Formats: sequence, structure tokens, C-alpha cells
Amino acid sequence: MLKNGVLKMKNEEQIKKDIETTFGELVKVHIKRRHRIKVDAPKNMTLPILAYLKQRGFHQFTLLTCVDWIKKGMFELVYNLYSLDYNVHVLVSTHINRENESMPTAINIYEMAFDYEREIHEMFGVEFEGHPRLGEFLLEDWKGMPPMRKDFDTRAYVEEKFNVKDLTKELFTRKEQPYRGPGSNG
Amino acid sequence: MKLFNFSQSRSLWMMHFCTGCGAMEMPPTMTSRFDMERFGIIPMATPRQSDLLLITGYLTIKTLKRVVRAYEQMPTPRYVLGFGSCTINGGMYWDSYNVIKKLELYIPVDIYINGCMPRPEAIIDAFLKLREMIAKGEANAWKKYIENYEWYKKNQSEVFDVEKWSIKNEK
Amino acid sequence: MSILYFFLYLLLVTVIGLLYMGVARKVTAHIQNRYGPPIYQPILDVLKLFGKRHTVTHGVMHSLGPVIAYTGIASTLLFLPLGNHTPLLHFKGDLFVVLYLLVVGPLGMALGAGESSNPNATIAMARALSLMLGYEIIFFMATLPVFYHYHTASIYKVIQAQGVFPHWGAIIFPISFLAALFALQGMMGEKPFEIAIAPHEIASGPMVEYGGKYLGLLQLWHAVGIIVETGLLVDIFFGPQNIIWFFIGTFIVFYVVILVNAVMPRFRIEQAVRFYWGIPLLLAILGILQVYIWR
Amino acid sequence: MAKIRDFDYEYFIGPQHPGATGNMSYHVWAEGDTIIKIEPNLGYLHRGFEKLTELRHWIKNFPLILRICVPEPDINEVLYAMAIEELNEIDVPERAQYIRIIVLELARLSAYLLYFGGVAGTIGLYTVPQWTIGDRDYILDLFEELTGGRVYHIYQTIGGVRRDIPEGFKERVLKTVDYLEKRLKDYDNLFFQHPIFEKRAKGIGIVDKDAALRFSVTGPNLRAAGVNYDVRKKEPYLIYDRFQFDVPDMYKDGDTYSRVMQRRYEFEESIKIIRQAAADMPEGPVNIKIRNPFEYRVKEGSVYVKLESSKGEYGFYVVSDGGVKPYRLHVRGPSFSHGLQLVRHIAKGTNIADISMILFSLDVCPPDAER
Repeated sequence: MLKNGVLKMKNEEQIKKDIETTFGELVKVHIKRRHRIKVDAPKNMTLPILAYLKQRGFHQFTLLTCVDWIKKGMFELVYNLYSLDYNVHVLVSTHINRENESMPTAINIYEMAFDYEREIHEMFGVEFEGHPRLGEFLLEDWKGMPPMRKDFDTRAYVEEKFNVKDLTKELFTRKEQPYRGPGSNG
Repeated sequence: MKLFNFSQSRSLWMMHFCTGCGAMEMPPTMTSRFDMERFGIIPMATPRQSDLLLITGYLTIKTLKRVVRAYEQMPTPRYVLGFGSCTINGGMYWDSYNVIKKLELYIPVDIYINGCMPRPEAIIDAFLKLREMIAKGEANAWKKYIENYEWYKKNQSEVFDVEKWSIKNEK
Repeated sequence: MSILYFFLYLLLVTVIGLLYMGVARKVTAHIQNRYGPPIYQPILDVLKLFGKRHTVTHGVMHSLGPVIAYTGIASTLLFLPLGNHTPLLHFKGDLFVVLYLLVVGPLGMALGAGESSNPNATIAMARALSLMLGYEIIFFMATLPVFYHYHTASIYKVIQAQGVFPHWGAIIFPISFLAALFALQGMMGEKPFEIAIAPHEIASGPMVEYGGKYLGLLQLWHAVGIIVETGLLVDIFFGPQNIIWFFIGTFIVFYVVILVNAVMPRFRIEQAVRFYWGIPLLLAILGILQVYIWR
Repeated sequence: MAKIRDFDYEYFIGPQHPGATGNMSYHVWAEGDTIIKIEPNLGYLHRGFEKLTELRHWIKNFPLILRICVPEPDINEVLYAMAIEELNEIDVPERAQYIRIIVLELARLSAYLLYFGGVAGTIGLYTVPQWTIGDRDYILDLFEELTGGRVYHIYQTIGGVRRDIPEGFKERVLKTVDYLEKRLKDYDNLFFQHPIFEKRAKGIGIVDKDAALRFSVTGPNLRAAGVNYDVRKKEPYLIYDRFQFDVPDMYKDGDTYSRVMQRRYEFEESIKIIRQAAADMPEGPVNIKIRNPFEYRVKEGSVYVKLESSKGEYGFYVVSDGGVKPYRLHVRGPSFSHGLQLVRHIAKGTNIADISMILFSLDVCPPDAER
């Protein structure tokens, strides 16, 4: 992937320098490889960085994703922005507490964040302050823990909800009951 | 009666409802290579006009609500074809929190095709089998639904709120 | 006796209309590189639909809609000669009755579809009725020269007047005939004027809430409609001297219609109406001018 | 939903509707024939893929991951393999790269054929889907010969492809491609140059350059809006930088017609790539040996990989904690941006008759948005 060498990464270097000079030392910028920059930012500086990058020509809001670091008790929110001019993805990453912490919404900067934030809210239970409609998105009538959290056990949920206990047991205990070939009842 | 069974078996209108990825093999089955229409099977736009409901693959809970409604809107006799492994036991999605596992628990199924996804040949084979069953008067799963209505409703209520999603509550 | 005769007549037309539908499906399938269903497929479809045990209705008008449509089209058969024999009823000016009765079908559908309160059906009926604005005028204007030429407004008289080959309406008034063909495409609801049914937009339109027996009746309406609409054109422009001539004529006209249907996408409604008020209207006016100059 | 204005109709397109692009629904408020508000409703196909991948070993995810996107499943496999290869810094054998290119481009052709059929079907030209989908089967036959499956292939693996191409396969690919190129003329006559199609598609559902940037439009839809951007050119993944192909830029209006025609010309470019890849393919191994796939570990880190699918930019964000299973996998489907916010914007003020064609022309495929 790095075949073209480091010499051609002028854009990346430039953006890194600009972000660092504008936002100071609290923001850490890594060039991961060509076309990819990762920015680790504290929560209160994330939106200013997004606004700054949009002004710099990062028009495309490619992705907003969330990673559940359950051991650290944190959610990592990753805003993935892209500029057609620089041909660079900037992944702005920030950490918030798993419980009782919300994130200000980014829809005033990027309209496209609207549905991504709805999805993250539904799947992880992250609150986005100021979002007009954080309701049902993909799931309907969902009760209980948001499913994408690491402590949600989908197999236990399935066993309880769908009345298929025999089936899941069969799959879980396959090691003890080796397959004896066609025709056998084992 | 016999004449009706015969004409019913030769003219199956299926509902145009792609519930899952199995719907991907429907276009080849419908179109010039496999040409489903030569058996009198054509897609229809609304449940009122159709006889055959294809559950093409996995059903999420959200789709199941719509499927049950569409199924109840279809005029009897109506037939259900379970399509792919996902309708039999969940298939690839056996541990997914949003996909139902056994279709039989929620609506009666006349015939299943296994495989993920079934080939067009398998689909046509199933259609021919269903046609035979109808002509003999054996495809009576729709009667099961009427007779065991309570049982199906009970199963449905385990995965979603039946009251909220019944047709009666619409306006 | 004549009532029995009429029912036989209706049965014949219905069955042949259904076979025409089967031919249409077969021909379309061949154009699409397919084998297609057997020709008798629509008959099986209708038998099946009438055998359906349980259908839902949305009120009296919803049930009456298909009945009105079917009786409307069936009663046109009273005036429409299949070839050169006397129809059950004929008088001076029965053309106007036929043109009027042709509107009864869509109106019946409109009443029925409106009752279902399904937005798809409502949109579809609005489209169907505004499309009628397009083709009805053209069709009337296109047939006018023929009737003017033969000094009668009775279909039966026109057929008798046309007689043998060179005196056909289509030969004398080719421009009007062309305009009538355009109008026929819309009258039959085939593409590019299929906007009222348009499954991809409004889920088969007016039929959206009809199932079972009602849909079966609508299929019969369509089947008789094929014969009546193509037959009207054949009667006026080809003057068929016997029943075989009549059916060959209708078949050829119908064949042309389905060939066009197979390779055309559908117009949007305002495009369709605008299309009708363009070239076909011009042709119809030219046809009238021709008869004026002829005199 | 609050009443926004006095409207005539409030109705649904989908989930059971021929005009919906797969199993999704749109809630439409219309005044007469004009749409004043549209609200997409997703979730009919949500299977929780991202959760399921976290429960399976890296290698076991291959059969699962490709089921995300049905019309073009291979991109999922390739992307997933690319993500692992990037994290573990694996060099993929040359021959495997060429095979991947051929598979990807064949999948693109098949997706485009489906697309042409879909768009033609929405305006009632039912002969085109019958032809294109029939022709698509020739590509599926090739896939069947190569992998054993018509639609789902499970052909990619970590560091290459599962097995070498069979004997004479290249010739059959070229033969099929020649046939498709010839057929394109027929499609031109029947569909692309059809006056009624032009009349209906021109000026409908315009996504201009500003809107395209604002709504993160990618892929052919972006190129039809006049931005000449292709991931294959700008950030060449695999070995796309070795092939000569153009990115068509004749169409700049961003309307439905441009979007369809853009794909029609890209179809020819894909054929070019396949021909070159088949001609240049070197000999050699097609995969690397992995000792125990169930103990296969991926180095800690996160990566965003993307490629150009037939619908737009398709991306995977993969996080590994150094274990035997993925820690997090987020799929960025192009339909997520095309089918939701963009439709809310461009469908306003269009005719009900056109909405289905606009949706199909954007190539909205709900499974990759819902996963």
C-alpha cells in the first residue's frame, strides 16, 4: 500500500500541520498511510475540528461509527470525512464515557450526520444533544439494551425470544456429538 | 371443484414482495432464461390479487409484521413458499437478534426450498411440486391458519405486539 | 330468443377476447426472448379468479364497480356488428351510443376505485379519466369523416356502405385511420399510454384493492373491451363483410397494438395528453379537412 | 408525524411495492401528483451483521460478510480481505490480484445489467429487464464455473483467492464479454436511445454538483453530476493503477438520464479492464498459506478501506484488538447516503410517476444501508 513512498504525501503533511497549529497540543494527528489521517481529539474539540475541516474543503461525510471499548468503559466515536480535492480521509476520533455521557450533534455542520447519529443512537444508546429526531431507525419496537453494545448477548436473546432452544443447543454442543455420517440419527 | 383446482394450479399469481436476499434469484427465474411465465406464474403488485406468497429468505421482525398483514389480505386459497434455509431454521442468521428463525411458527408454509440461495432450477422445481399438490387438493396450509388462528397469533405475539399491528387498529 | 342469442354472442366475444389476451402474452414473450404461457392461460386465470373463496369488499360501490364496467362494455355489443350481419339493435346514430357506453367502463371503475379509499386507486382513476380527455376526442374526430362520407352515424350502415376492398374507410381516409390508431392505443390502455395501471408507480392502479371474483370480472371487461375497441375500428375503417373478416381484422389491429406495447415505455400523464394534442390531433383535423375538400 | 400542510394524499411506496428498490419503504406526502415530503423508512432487512461478525472468527466471516449486498456480493469479500491484509501487512500474490480484478469487474457488469433492467422496468419497458437479466445469467454461469455458486461465491480468502481459475476460463470470460458488448447495441436501440425514455428521464431528479458534495454522493451518481471522481483512479486499490481505462465524463447534468447513461458507458470501460486483466495475468500462486485459520490473529489497530462498487463508494471500518475475532466492523454502504438524506432532498417537488425511476436510477439497494 505504501508503494508510492512518502514523498507524495504532501497533502497529508499539510493537513496534519494545519490541524496541529490550529488546535494545539490536545489534538493528536497521525498519518496512518497515504490518504488516511487519524485525529484523536478530546470531546469538546471534536465539533470545532469538524467545522474547520468542512471549511477546508472536506465536504463529504463518509461515515460516523462507534466502537464500544467495554474494558475502558468508553465509546469511541469516529467521524470519517473526505475531501475530493485533497483525496484524503480524515478520521476524527473521540472518546466519551459509556454511561451517562452525551455528544453534541454534528448535523449543523454536516447534514449527512442525521441518519448516522440516529443509527448510532439506536445501536449503542449514545445520546446526541440537539438532534431533532433520535427515534426508531432500523429496529422497531425494540426494548432493552441497544444491540450493538458488547455486553448485549445476541445468542441468549435469540434463545429466549424465538423459541428455538433445540436448534441453538444443537449448534453449541456439536463438539460432544460428532457427526456420524448420513443416515445416522446421532 | 376439480376444474378450479386445475386452473388454480396452472395460474399462480405470486406477490411481488422481496422480503430478503433470496429475491435476487427471482429476476432470473422470471426472465428470459428460465421464464416462469410459461407455467402461468406471474408477479402481481398487490396482495389482493395474488395467490402465492414467496418468503424469499430471512425475515426480520419488522418485515414479519408486514408479511402477516399481507398474508391476511390475500384471498383464500393462498399458498406460501418458504425460500432458502433462512425460513427453515434461520440459516446464516441463526444467532441474529432481528431475524425470525422458523417461519412455520408465524404463518403456515406449503412448501420449502432449501439452499442459500436456491437456484432457479430449484425454484421452478418447487413451483411444479406446488402445482401438483394444488391439483390434487393437498396444498391446504391456508386452512391450517384459519383453524389454528389462535396458535399462530400466540406465536406472533411472542415476537411482536399483535394488537398494535393488526389491520383492525388502522384508523 | 334474441336474449339467448345475445348471451351466446357475449360468450363468444368473451372467450375470443381472452384468447387474444393469451396471444398478446405469447407474442410479448417471444419479443422478450421467452417461451411464454399457453394461449389459453387467461381463461385459466379467470376460472381461478372466479373460484376464489374469500374476497374482501370495501362497500357496495366497490363491488358494483366491476359489474358496471362489464355490463357497460357488454351492452356495446348490442350495437356492434361482428361483420355484415344485423346487430341486435341499430338505429341512426348508434355510434354515439357506443362511444358513450365505452366511457361507462372507466366510470364504473372510477366509482369502485374511489370507494376503496386507496390512494393508488384514486391517483390511477384521475390519470385514466384525464387520459380519456386525450384519446376520446381524437377517436371521435377520426371517425367523423367516414360517417360524414356515408351520410350516416350508424355503424351497421357504414359497414354495408363500404362494401368491397377499394371502398374501405382506411383507404379513403388514411390520415384519419392513422389518428384512430393512435387513439386506439390509448383506449386499450396499452403502452405508451399505460399510465393508469403502471404497476411500478401505483401498484396496478384501479385494480389495487380488487381480488378474486371482482378481478375476474375486470379481466372479462378487458377481454370484451379488446374486441369492442379493435372491432369498432375495424367496422368503421375496413367494413368487414363477414365474421371471419371481422376477426382477422381485429386480430391484425390488435397485433399492431401489442407490438407497439412491447417496445414502448410509458408516458407520464401530462406527456401523454400533450402527445395526443399534438400529432394525432393534427392528423384528425387533416382528416376532417380532407373530407371537406373531397366534397 | 406532525401534519406539515394540507395535503391530498399520504401514501407508502413499499415495502410491498414493485416500485420500491428492494425491501424498503418511503412514506410519501403528495399534493395532487406532486410530492411535497418524503420520509424513508429502513430496517426491513436489518440482520445485525456487525454484531454477528464480532462473534465469528476472522476466517468464518467470509461466508457471512458477502451476504450484505446481494446484487454485487464480491465487493464485500474483497473489502474484508483487503482490510485484514492491510492490518497484517500481507502481500497478495500477483495472480490472485488479477483474478480479483476480473471477479470484481464481472460483478460490476452483472450489477449494471440488473440496474438497466430495473430502471427500464420502472417506466414500463419490460422487454429490457427480460433481455438484460437473461444476459446477466451468462456472467453468473462464469461465476458458477469459477466458484461453484451463482450469486454467493465465498471465493476470496485472506491473502488471495481460494483456488485457481479453471482451464479455458479466460477464453470463456472473453467470449462472454464480447457477447455483452455486442448486445449493448441492442440495448442502445431499445432503451438508451429511446425517445420516450429520454423524454421521461431528462431533467428529473437532478443531483447537481453542490447537492452531490453536500450529501456525500459517490460513485456513478457523483460522476453523472459532473465530478470526475473514481476510487479506482484516485486511490487505486488492488492493482487498478496498471490498467488503461477512462472514466466517462460526457454527462454532467446529474439527472436520471445522466445517471443511466454514465453507467452505460462505464459498462464498456469495465469490459476493457477485464480484457486487459485476462491478457496480462501472470502465472503463480493464488493465495498464501495460513497455518490454523481458527487461531488466525489480526494485529491490533483500525483501518478504513474502500473501493468503487457499482453503486458508489463502499467502505469497511475494521477494528481489531489483536484477537481471533474482529472487534468492530462497520460497513459503509453507498445506499446509506443515496437512499436517505439525498432522497429527502431531491424527491421534493417531483411527480409521483417519476419517484420510482429516480430511486432506481440512484441505485438504492437497502441491504447495504441496513446491514
